[in-house]
Amino acid sequence: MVKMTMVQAINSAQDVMLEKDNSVVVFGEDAGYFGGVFNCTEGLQKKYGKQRVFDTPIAEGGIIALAIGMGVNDMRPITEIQFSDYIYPAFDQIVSEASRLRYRSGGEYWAPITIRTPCGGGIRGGQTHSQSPEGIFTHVSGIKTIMPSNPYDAKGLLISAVEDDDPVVFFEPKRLYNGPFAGDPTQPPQSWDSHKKGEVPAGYYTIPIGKAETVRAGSDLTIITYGTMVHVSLAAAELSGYNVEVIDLRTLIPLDIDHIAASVCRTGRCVVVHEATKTGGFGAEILSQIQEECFWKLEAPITRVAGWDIPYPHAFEWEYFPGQGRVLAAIKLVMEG
Amino acid sequence: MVKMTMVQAINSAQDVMLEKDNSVVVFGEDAGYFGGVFNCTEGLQKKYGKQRVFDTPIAEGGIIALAIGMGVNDMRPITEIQFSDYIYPAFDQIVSEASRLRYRSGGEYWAPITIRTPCGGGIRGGQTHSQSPEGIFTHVSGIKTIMPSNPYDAKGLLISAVEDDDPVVFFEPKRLYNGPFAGDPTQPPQSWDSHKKGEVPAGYYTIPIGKAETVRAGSDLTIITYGTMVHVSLAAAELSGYNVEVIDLRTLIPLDIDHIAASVCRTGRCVVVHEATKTGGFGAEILSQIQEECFWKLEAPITRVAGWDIPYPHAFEWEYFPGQGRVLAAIKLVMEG
Amino acid sequence: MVPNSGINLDVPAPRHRPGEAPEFDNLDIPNAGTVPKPDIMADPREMFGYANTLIRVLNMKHQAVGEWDPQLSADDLRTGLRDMLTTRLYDDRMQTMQRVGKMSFYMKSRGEEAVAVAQAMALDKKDMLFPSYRQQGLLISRGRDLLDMMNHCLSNSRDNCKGRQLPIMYTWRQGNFFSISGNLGTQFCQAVGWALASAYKGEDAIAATWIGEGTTAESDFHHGMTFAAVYNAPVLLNVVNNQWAISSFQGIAGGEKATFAARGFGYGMPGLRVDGNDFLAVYAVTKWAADRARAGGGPTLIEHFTYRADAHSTSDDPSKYRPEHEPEAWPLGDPVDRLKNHLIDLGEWSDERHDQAIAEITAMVTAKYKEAESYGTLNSGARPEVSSMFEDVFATQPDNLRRQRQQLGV
Amino acid sequence: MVPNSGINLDVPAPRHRPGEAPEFDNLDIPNAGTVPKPDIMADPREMFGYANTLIRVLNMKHQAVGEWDPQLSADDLRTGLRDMLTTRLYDDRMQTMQRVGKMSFYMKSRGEEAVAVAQAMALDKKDMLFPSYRQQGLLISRGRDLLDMMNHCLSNSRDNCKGRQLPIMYTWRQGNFFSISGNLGTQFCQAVGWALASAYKGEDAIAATWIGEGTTAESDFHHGMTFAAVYNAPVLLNVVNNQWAISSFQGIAGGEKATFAARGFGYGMPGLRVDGNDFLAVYAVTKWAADRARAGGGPTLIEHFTYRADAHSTSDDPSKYRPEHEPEAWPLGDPVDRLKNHLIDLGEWSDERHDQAIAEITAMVTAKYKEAESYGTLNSGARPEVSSMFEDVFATQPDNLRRQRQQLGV
Ligand SMILES: Cc1ncc(C[n+]2csc(CCOP(=O)(O)OP(=O)(O)O)c2C)c(N)n1
Ligand SMILES: Cc1ncc(C[n+]2csc(CCOP(=O)(O)OP(=O)(O)O)c2C)c(N)n1
Ligand SMILES: [Mg+2]
Ligand SMILES: [Mg+2]
Repeated sequence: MVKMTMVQAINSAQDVMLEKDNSVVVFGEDAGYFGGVFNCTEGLQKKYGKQRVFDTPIAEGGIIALAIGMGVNDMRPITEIQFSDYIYPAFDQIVSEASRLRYRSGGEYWAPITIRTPCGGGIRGGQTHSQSPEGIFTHVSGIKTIMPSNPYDAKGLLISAVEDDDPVVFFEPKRLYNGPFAGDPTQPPQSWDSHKKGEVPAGYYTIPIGKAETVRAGSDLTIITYGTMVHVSLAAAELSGYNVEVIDLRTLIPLDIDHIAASVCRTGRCVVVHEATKTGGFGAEILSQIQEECFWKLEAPITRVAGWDIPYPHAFEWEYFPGQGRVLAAIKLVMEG
Repeated sequence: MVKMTMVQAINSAQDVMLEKDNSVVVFGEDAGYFGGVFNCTEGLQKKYGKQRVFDTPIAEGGIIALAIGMGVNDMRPITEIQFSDYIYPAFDQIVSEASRLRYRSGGEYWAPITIRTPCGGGIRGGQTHSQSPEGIFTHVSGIKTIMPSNPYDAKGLLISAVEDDDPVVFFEPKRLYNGPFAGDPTQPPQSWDSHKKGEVPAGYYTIPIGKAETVRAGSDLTIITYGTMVHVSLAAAELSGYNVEVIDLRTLIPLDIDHIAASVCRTGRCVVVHEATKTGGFGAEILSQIQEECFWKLEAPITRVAGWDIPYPHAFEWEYFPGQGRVLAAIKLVMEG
Repeated sequence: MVPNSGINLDVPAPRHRPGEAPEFDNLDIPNAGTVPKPDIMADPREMFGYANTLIRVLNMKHQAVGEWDPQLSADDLRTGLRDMLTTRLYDDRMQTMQRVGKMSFYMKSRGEEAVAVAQAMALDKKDMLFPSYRQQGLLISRGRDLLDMMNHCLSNSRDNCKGRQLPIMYTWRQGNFFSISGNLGTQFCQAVGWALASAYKGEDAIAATWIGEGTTAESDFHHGMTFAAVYNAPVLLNVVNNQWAISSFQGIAGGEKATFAARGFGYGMPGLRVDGNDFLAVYAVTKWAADRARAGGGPTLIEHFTYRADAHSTSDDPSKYRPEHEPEAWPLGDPVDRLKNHLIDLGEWSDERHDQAIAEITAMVTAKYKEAESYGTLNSGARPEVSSMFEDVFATQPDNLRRQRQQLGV
Repeated sequence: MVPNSGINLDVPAPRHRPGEAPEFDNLDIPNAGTVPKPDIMADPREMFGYANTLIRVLNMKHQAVGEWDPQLSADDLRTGLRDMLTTRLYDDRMQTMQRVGKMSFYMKSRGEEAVAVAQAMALDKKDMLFPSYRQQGLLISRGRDLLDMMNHCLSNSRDNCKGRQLPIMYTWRQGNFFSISGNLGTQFCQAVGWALASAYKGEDAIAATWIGEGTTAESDFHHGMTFAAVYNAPVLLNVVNNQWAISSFQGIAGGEKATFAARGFGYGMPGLRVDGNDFLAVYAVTKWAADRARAGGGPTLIEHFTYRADAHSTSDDPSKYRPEHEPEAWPLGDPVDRLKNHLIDLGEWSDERHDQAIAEITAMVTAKYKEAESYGTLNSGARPEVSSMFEDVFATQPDNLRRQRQQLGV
């Protein structure tokens, strides 16, 4: 085990896979020589050559199309979309092509591609460098959606994604790249060094896709969350004085509903937390499935804490961000009515 | 009042607006001389000239960009995306541009555009002519989303959409174009002639955006639905023997939650029905909001009936389509446990 | 409110609409044999002229002339003719069957058979094809059993797409024929990716892809061109300019301002414009581009100048948007007739042999169709297992799909 | 598992990387004054050569030579120089303020000032501008108060974007300057729509838009080109080829295979390639294209051949990906110096006047900045009302946003 930031863990996962499997290539805007605007591919071109780790034209749609074509020809491309706010030009290739290729071809062709993309706010990025668009992918059949919350999971899940034969959209909460973040920007930055999940094996290992993890056990209430909000939720749980269970989904699709339902049916109370805008977000799906599975056990309405239904405003980042206060208020509401 | 099919009502709305307002133009693939592959713009080029109703290159992204630019220059473009399955190439222009232009410019610029697009299955269109992608738009702040279920609403809502200063995505359930459809393809086709909402004023009128309509009153259970599923739900309600209330949303965003909640809080039971794939669909949002608003009044879990989480398979259209049987089963489940 | 002048808005329109007499007098068609053949490694910057002419081999007397004559053997020519005929007769049969309700939909390739058949012959079997929906001739030339094609179109129990795709959206892995998408253009840059993977592996196989002239307006065209040029991909990028895109003529895609082949120039790749109804010219141009790609010369854009002689699909009626007799007015003739006449001119074919070939192929198509129907049609007979509709969404079925399958009771 | 040869995969790389000595010896730069000036209504098919040369007016002796000399008055030249200087000094100040934490982000336009300033001068005020993020000179030339620009960058209480946008993503309706998007390229085809609406209304205003050479790979470039060509839109389509796109050189966008101006050819529109550091050449080319558009000649593609002399933004360090002294090696010099020297050569300017102008502008920028800070910065002082963040999502606030606002307690 070595200490790694999330950037290093993501870099390491790609390094491991480039080393292990010649069919793995890495590409994206500024992902080659420069090593990516967040350094997630730093050093990889130098190590593996520019045929395996390379820069692309600025055309997200072209990048994904290229990856699909390579995937059909036995490769396992890892692509980087520089910010998930810029994934929309690739939407058609992801949604109409990668996600349905296996189905429409009766299983003859498929696209074993991984789409890495930083998401989320908290870095003063304004409306075009802060989005969390996972909710428009979770509605699309045929795509797996992952969002890790720490270095250890990130590396293990990314390796799983690369080895997976289905297209995977791998969201990286950029606010966590260099340290855990519990939602309070006035606190000094934390480091992954002192975090248990900052300990990461140097070599190959995997974390299974589709498995949630209980990161805090509790009996009063269950928080279902993922990404940056795991840390915010843990802090709010701590502050609440209640015995709050926190589940980190890690994989959104396929959703580990059995794990979730078991917890909520036990606690009878639930708060769903994400950073994406509320209406139509993945939280609605989580809430719906819990309601379907645990209705008779619920002692209070399931409550969602999410970004407001507005673009991420540059000057009001912290008013937008669903911080500890909002999670805490929801816990109180659900516990106390 | 005259009898109109949904195609004629949509054509008439555009005719009325072209007549009334010189800033209205209509364009799309095959929408000019040919009058659209579903005839929704038939005759309009002849009547208003090719400067006002015209064909476009096959580039949905370009079509919407063009509309935005025209909208910024005082026009009110109505665009046709030939099938909503082909709206994805325009996704970036809709989501990153039209929807956020007013916000990001501090209100200095906006895009008063209407995006008409046929959706839904039941016409043997296979996976690429049958989709209901409304759920990926309802998650995006700054877009209004409409899906009428009959000629009268279609015309009144389309005129409202054109006059609205916000971007509107206007989904047209193509299975309803030429007659109501209650979900049973073995029945002879119905005609709008004998349907109350097939009576449509010849001239200008509007239906407000954001208002749901109760299309069947009942006290046992509320069905929340929209589009083709309104007809399927009404038929299932009839068959069920229960006193089922059916609400036709008509507008998805902004959602008329007060209207919905009033009904469900009264009946205590609810089924949400749509044709789109279930996971992450707009039904999840409806369910979530009802759960939040009516929790203490609910006597059974809210249940969703929706398309399966798979692409729309050509040969299994009717196994995919959430027909009367599936709605009926859900009513029974919610009523009888 | 704006004034309604529309005055300077310039919307292109075709020369003739229904009710008018068709003609193509504006076309500037060079004589066969007049365009020289450049070296396969020629610098694209010098090749500019090839995009603004028309490479033709078969002259009006049905002779093969000029540098581009590929010098095919009579056997090869007969194979090409037979495959084009098969394509046409297959199309006719399937369209008829659609008309009587056996299928939901159909699209013919009448008038464009040379594009698919000559290109398939000029490529190697190992080369990967990323077609649009109007190159069924590729399958036929590569020897796919018509029975399998029919099974697919009927969505029956032997459909290799398992009933999931519209008719004509074929897939044939064994024949290196990619899955056709219902979404226009999406394959264009995918082909580039496939080609790059081949180059990466140091393999000799190249990729070829096809897009309609109408579809060149989609972003995929631009992405394919850009990525192919930047990485010098071994790929053939074909634009099939059949003059029409459903109801809109090629001017709506920009065809009145420049040729589609001319696009190549801006990306730094050769753009060749070829008489798409001239089997020999299509073959020769394809071979040139394939040789170039295999030699490391990178991508070539080929515009096939042809004419869609029938409706867009079974869903439209072309007499609504173009003169009824426009197909006959097409000055570059019919690809089947032209190759037939060439063979006759060579003394290698006759009207009798031709009629006999038609009779044989028709009988074969009929027999195959009969067999295909025995495996079911969309409306009756056997279908794939219903439960299969929940498969192949992912490599392995996740829980939610298993539960949904159970809910449907299959 | 595939073999790891990567052998034929051709990934372009710049001529020099950090640690190496920069040079641009490969560039083929024609002398100023050598390119003729075509008629504004010239047929694009004949204009092919203009995309493969470089239109230049200022020669090495700082004289204006040749047909493209726009013959501007000394006053106009001084205005241009002053606006370029203002742009540069404004940029410097703002970058410094970002470095000390007053702003989240900044992007300079050093080296590219002529593109924005000369173009703004050559256009009419009624013409609509759809810029990318590196044409702040447009605002300055059109007379926007620097105070307002600063207020925006600081997201303060007087920011006309109400704190919603990153710095430099300006909006200025009054000045016919469109809202800059953070998404690359999206404005390119929007400008075409605006221009078509102008044509529709029979108005005389045209549109102009800018895109980086890296961004030409996006679909928006292709859509803008296609729609502009098809409908003959009165629009100027500018590609600012400043050699770099963050860390990737212009070869990654295809610049080693063809010029960006050459793209015009395939769409049937003129493509002009101009020395972007030559104020007079940029002015003249812009004027030519604007005259053409206004006369009904349709769109023109202009490639501005220039060099990004500083970092991409405050978020990157160019010494990580290009030679440290590459900016100084750029053979086409600095636009400010070149115009200054031209004016001096004309006897209309002097080093003293130049220094004095710098001093004046610096003082003005300092004063403006001081005032701007008094209205708040991102981190302290006044901001727009928090409740305003729930406005302008829609024209009128829907219920869910009202409720969310109340939930936040604002
Ligand atoms: C993305 C997308 N947009 C629209 C359509 C609908 N559509 C199907 S075929 C067609 C016309 C294509 O014309 P062209 O590219 O010239 O090909 P051709 O049919 O002539 O072979 C259109 C608009 C589609 N299938 N996909
Ligand atoms: C759609 C999209 N993709 C990626 C980015 C990230 N990005 C911002 S600027 C930039 C480089 C642009 O280079 P170029 O077009 O040459 O413009 P320049 O910065 O040189 O003016 C990139 C990749 C973005 N803003 N939008
Ligand atoms: Mg066509
Ligand atoms: Mg650049």
